[in-house]
Amino acid sequence: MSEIVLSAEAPTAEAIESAWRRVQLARHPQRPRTLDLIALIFDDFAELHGDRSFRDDPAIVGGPALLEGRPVMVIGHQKGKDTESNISRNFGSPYPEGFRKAQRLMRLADKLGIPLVTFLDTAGAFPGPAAEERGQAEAIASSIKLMTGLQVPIVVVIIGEGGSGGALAIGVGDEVLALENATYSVISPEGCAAILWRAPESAPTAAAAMRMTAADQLELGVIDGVIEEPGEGAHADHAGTAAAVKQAILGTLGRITRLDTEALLTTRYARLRGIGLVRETEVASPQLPQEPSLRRRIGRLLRLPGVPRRPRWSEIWPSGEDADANEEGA
Amino acid sequence: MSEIVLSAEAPTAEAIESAWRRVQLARHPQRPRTLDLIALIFDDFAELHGDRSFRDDPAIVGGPALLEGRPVMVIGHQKGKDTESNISRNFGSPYPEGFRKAQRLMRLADKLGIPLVTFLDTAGAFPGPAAEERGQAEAIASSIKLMTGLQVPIVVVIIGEGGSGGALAIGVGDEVLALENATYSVISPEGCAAILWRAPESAPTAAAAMRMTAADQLELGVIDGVIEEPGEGAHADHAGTAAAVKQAILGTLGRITRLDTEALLTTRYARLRGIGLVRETEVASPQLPQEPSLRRRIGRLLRLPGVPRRPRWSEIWPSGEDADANEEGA
Amino acid sequence: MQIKLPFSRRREVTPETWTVCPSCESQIFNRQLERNLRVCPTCGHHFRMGIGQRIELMLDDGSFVEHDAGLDSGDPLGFHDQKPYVDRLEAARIKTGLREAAVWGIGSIEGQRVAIGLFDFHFMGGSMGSVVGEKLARCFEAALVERIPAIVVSASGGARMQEGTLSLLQLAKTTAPLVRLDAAGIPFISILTDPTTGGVLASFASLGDVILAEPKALIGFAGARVASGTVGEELPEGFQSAESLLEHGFVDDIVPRSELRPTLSRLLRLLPVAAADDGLQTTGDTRGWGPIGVLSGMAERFGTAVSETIGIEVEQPPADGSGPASRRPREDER
Amino acid sequence: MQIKLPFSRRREVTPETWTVCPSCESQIFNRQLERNLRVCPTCGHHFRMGIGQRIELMLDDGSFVEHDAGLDSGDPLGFHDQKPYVDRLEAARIKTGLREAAVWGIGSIEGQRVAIGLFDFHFMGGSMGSVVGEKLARCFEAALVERIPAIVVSASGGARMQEGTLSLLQLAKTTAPLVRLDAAGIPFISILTDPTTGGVLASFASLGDVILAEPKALIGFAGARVASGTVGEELPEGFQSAESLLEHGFVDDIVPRSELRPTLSRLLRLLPVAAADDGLQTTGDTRGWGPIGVLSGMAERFGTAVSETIGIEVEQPPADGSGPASRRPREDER
Ligand SMILES: [Zn+2]
Ligand SMILES: [Zn+2]
Repeated sequence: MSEIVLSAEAPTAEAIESAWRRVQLARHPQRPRTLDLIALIFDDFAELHGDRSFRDDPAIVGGPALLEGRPVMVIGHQKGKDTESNISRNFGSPYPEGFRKAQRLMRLADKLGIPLVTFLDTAGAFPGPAAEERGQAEAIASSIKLMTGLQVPIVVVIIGEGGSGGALAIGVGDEVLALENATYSVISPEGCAAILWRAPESAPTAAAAMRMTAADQLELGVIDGVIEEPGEGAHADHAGTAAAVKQAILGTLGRITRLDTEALLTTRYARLRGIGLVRETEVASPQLPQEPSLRRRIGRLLRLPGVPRRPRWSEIWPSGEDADANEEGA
Repeated sequence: MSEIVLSAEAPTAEAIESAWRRVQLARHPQRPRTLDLIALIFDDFAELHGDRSFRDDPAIVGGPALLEGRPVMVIGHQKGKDTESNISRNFGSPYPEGFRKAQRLMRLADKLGIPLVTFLDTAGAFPGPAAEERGQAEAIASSIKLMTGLQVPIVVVIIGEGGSGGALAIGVGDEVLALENATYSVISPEGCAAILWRAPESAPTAAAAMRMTAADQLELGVIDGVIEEPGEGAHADHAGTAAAVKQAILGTLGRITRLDTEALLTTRYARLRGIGLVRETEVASPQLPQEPSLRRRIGRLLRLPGVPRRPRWSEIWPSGEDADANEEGA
Repeated sequence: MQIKLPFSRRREVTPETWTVCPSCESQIFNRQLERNLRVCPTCGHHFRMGIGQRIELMLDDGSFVEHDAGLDSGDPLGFHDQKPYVDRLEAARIKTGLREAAVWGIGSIEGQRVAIGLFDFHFMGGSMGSVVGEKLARCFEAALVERIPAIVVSASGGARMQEGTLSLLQLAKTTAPLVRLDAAGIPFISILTDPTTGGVLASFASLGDVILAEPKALIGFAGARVASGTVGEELPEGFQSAESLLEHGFVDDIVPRSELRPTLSRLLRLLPVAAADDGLQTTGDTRGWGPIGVLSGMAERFGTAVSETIGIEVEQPPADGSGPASRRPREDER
Repeated sequence: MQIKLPFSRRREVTPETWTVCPSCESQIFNRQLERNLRVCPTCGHHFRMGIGQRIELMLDDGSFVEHDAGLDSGDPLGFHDQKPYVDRLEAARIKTGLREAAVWGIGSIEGQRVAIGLFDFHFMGGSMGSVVGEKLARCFEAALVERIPAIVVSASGGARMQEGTLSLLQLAKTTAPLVRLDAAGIPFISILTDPTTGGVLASFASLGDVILAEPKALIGFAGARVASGTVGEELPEGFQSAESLLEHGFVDDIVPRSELRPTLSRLLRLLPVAAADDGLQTTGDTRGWGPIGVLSGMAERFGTAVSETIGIEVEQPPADGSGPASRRPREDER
């Protein structure tokens, strides 16, 4: 059995600098946020409020929208633009009631049979005592569970920070895309550095080690496509960014809305089931037949021959026909 | 069109005394409560706790149980036995989280395909500010909605006070039974007296006017059977009462578990749909065809010829065969 | 009998021609108030509104057709408090010109057809007895059969005490059809106006896919009178306001009356009825109702079953194998 | 190097033979501690427990058969902090004698077969990477295929940082099968032991049909270290205890270790697996999965689809018209 380890070495200075630059861009104060993109992408949008049991959490926004005239449900984390709005929106870190609002909107999408589009942009679920008390873990878990079984197509776009469980809670999809300078990580680089390096100032090193950039995530098979940002980056061109995101969503919906419900759910399950690196060693299970090959289990991850990876969206972009073909649907 | 009004007169002194005696018996401090009956009726019971989002409400109890060896889910209001336990159980008046716990257990019953048995015994849902703030109305409404669509048989037994929305929230069933001295009302007699008589001391009069005894409720078609209490009443003989309730539940389950899911849900819908007195007058709808006869609409209510009413349970009790016939089921 | 006017003598106008705003205490000429959709021009206070005005406000001109106008309340309990229920009903009919506290019908909002139910608080406090419950159930069932959205404008003190538990059970009767609307993918918009309390709030009114409220509307489970009668606890000021409910997650938005019609029109476009002719499956708590649920949703279907002993004769689902939940159509079939 | 003993010299016994209870500070001979299921005989403090002991405690003697023992972690990120991930793995293997932080297999509890997964906190803090996630997913899928209840005993610091988002995504990988367990009517019992935090709590561990916890177990979303690293806020004492979670509605019961086996045996009798060979419908958020969901639940089914571009080649459901959700069998057919 061949060894899978790629390079168990500390990240180079260059890798560290590059990763940290992306982290800073993902957190850039001028970066377009969920409501910015919604205003630029959708023809119409009605924000709905409330979890129907405790509170309306402004760190998550959502509601029905029209995308080129076709109805979808949109949900996203919402950071503020300045100190005041950041405080009211808790810097985009949801409480449990934020995820429960999201679940309510997901169920409404499911009831109406309209696709779900989510925008991820959070440092993570808020970890304070009140959030714990009201069930932060339960809220994330049940949100993930709901998404894995939702009977409508789901497109996820990581637009800024994809921070851990708080991101994944609205981030299970049929296709997961990310803006070029977005990040996705299991823990914030600061948190990782504090624990593994015991030095928060090692955050850039941790960022590089976790391979949290969009390009890395595509390599790892965690996301399915990268959306190029215009010019210097999304912060410098909201309209251009929104146009790229819109095109990406339309293209993805054009593909996944062709699946019937069974195929959609089976494929979504398979997508999740295939994520991760698992090695089968010689210790055979005492009663089960020999497990199938590693190759099949981790095909997505390892770019084995015959396993096409999805290239950048800008490269394979359908020339508008794909989206048009679906114009009459939904 | 004949006039339906039965007797628009103030209740007689005799009727008032009789109704108030029942109200007092329904509230009797020694009356068996949900956990008393569960211990006497079921072979085994595991109480489960918590609404999975805010709090465990001790005013509602529930969990899976075995009834003659067959699995069921049991949920009931729980009053205390003394001042201390009454305070901890809020005198059996649930907060929203109590109803949300009940909903969780209903969904578990549905998942496992086991029948649901509920015991009603509450003065009503707690009307305090904190309960309002956490959505008392939403919790009752969503609980009612869940029960109307639950895909397992539901038997409801009113064992004490059936107080308004707080009772109905766990009281939608395929058959609704009541102990002889139980009551069921849209508002407490004290509340009714305060509003309509502007005199709380008129509660006994209000109790009679609302026709809230089990026998009245059977007449009105709101419940489907009355379970006789032994001797002086349930408070004097817990074991005898439990035996009667157990027999009633077994008999009802013997009947309703024979329906397939479609028939069960259609019948449950029809049962609810038929409750109430509606008169069709000569003002025809401008566009709709003439509505069918009043007789069909209110058949259950009016004891028209050819519309059998369910007599007291003690009179029609199947001689054990009915229950035995179903022994292999569920 | 001499009626003591609540106004100071200094004011020259008669009470019939103007109204004092309870919020800002400014004086509003009644004609001006009506022209302004019964909203105070000074502070925006929303006065209560009758059904007729509401229909004019919300629906396309002349589009509304009332259904089941002939439904009439009986007196199932022979109820008699300080005066008989039948007398109270008669008084309310004379006072309001309505037969009951709610009306339902079909109309359109910017061309989009809806089944709509409306309450009038002036009729016995908008209380829900058998007839109000029946009208709302039929409204929802019509939405189901016609596959058009349902809208209900609530204004109610709750269940009608004079019909006892028959009123209580209207909570379930009006809620049961919502399960079928969910399964059929038909949206329901609930609009809460001042006041919406008690059993109406504790049933369908809290279960809208979208819930809108008018500014400052009193919305709560326990009405002030009930709370004082049973708990004896004073409720905090502003506690049961629409604004508080928005903050606590129970209301989607607060919509000023002047914005109501365009808001509804927008929502109807954004929340389309799911494709027809299928047994939609949803992941909500309402899944698994198929065509049978839709087809047998009308009350009349159940007339016979109800008249028989329950469980003996019930219409069976069609034996077409579609079962209670048939396949959701492929996304690209829509 | 001189190791500084944490005990005063006055005590004559060596640290190897006894342990100080962190709760009551009484000294317990190690042999006595093991005999007492690693529970302090004085105050009832529950010490952490290895997988082997846990199996002895919970399962019928000799009934446990481990599956997928050969699954082994790779180093997908080439991760290197103060030392390489591969070295940390090797050290953990040597220290614990385990290959990974979790084990799964099939065993029985008083004769009732279950699929069971168990964590060992001693292996890298019970952290969940790809292999732990894979084992749990296979455990749930085995429960689905064999139609036996699933049980998981958690003890984990959360997702394993060294595998980055691949670890994060294990939250979804381990949760997705639970939707299918719901649809199939198969119970899942989650047991939370000290400590259960982070990503494990934020996925399957919080989603048991029944959730049990050991007394005083630390259970929380944000581990103390994470919270201090990201929020800088001190969490109140006892806040993340099992007892607090019970009060707040997230745990069904707290079960002392000595009661765990009889409690599980009772629950398994009370929560029967639904009748086989049907596509159960539920009203929960998990409805609409039919036989296809059950049959295709095994990971291997998806191997091919996963390797292809998503959405091109996927196994289709059987064309028997049963659809994603077929009829629940009549109650009397069971
Ligand atoms: Zn004013
Ligand atoms: Zn101790």
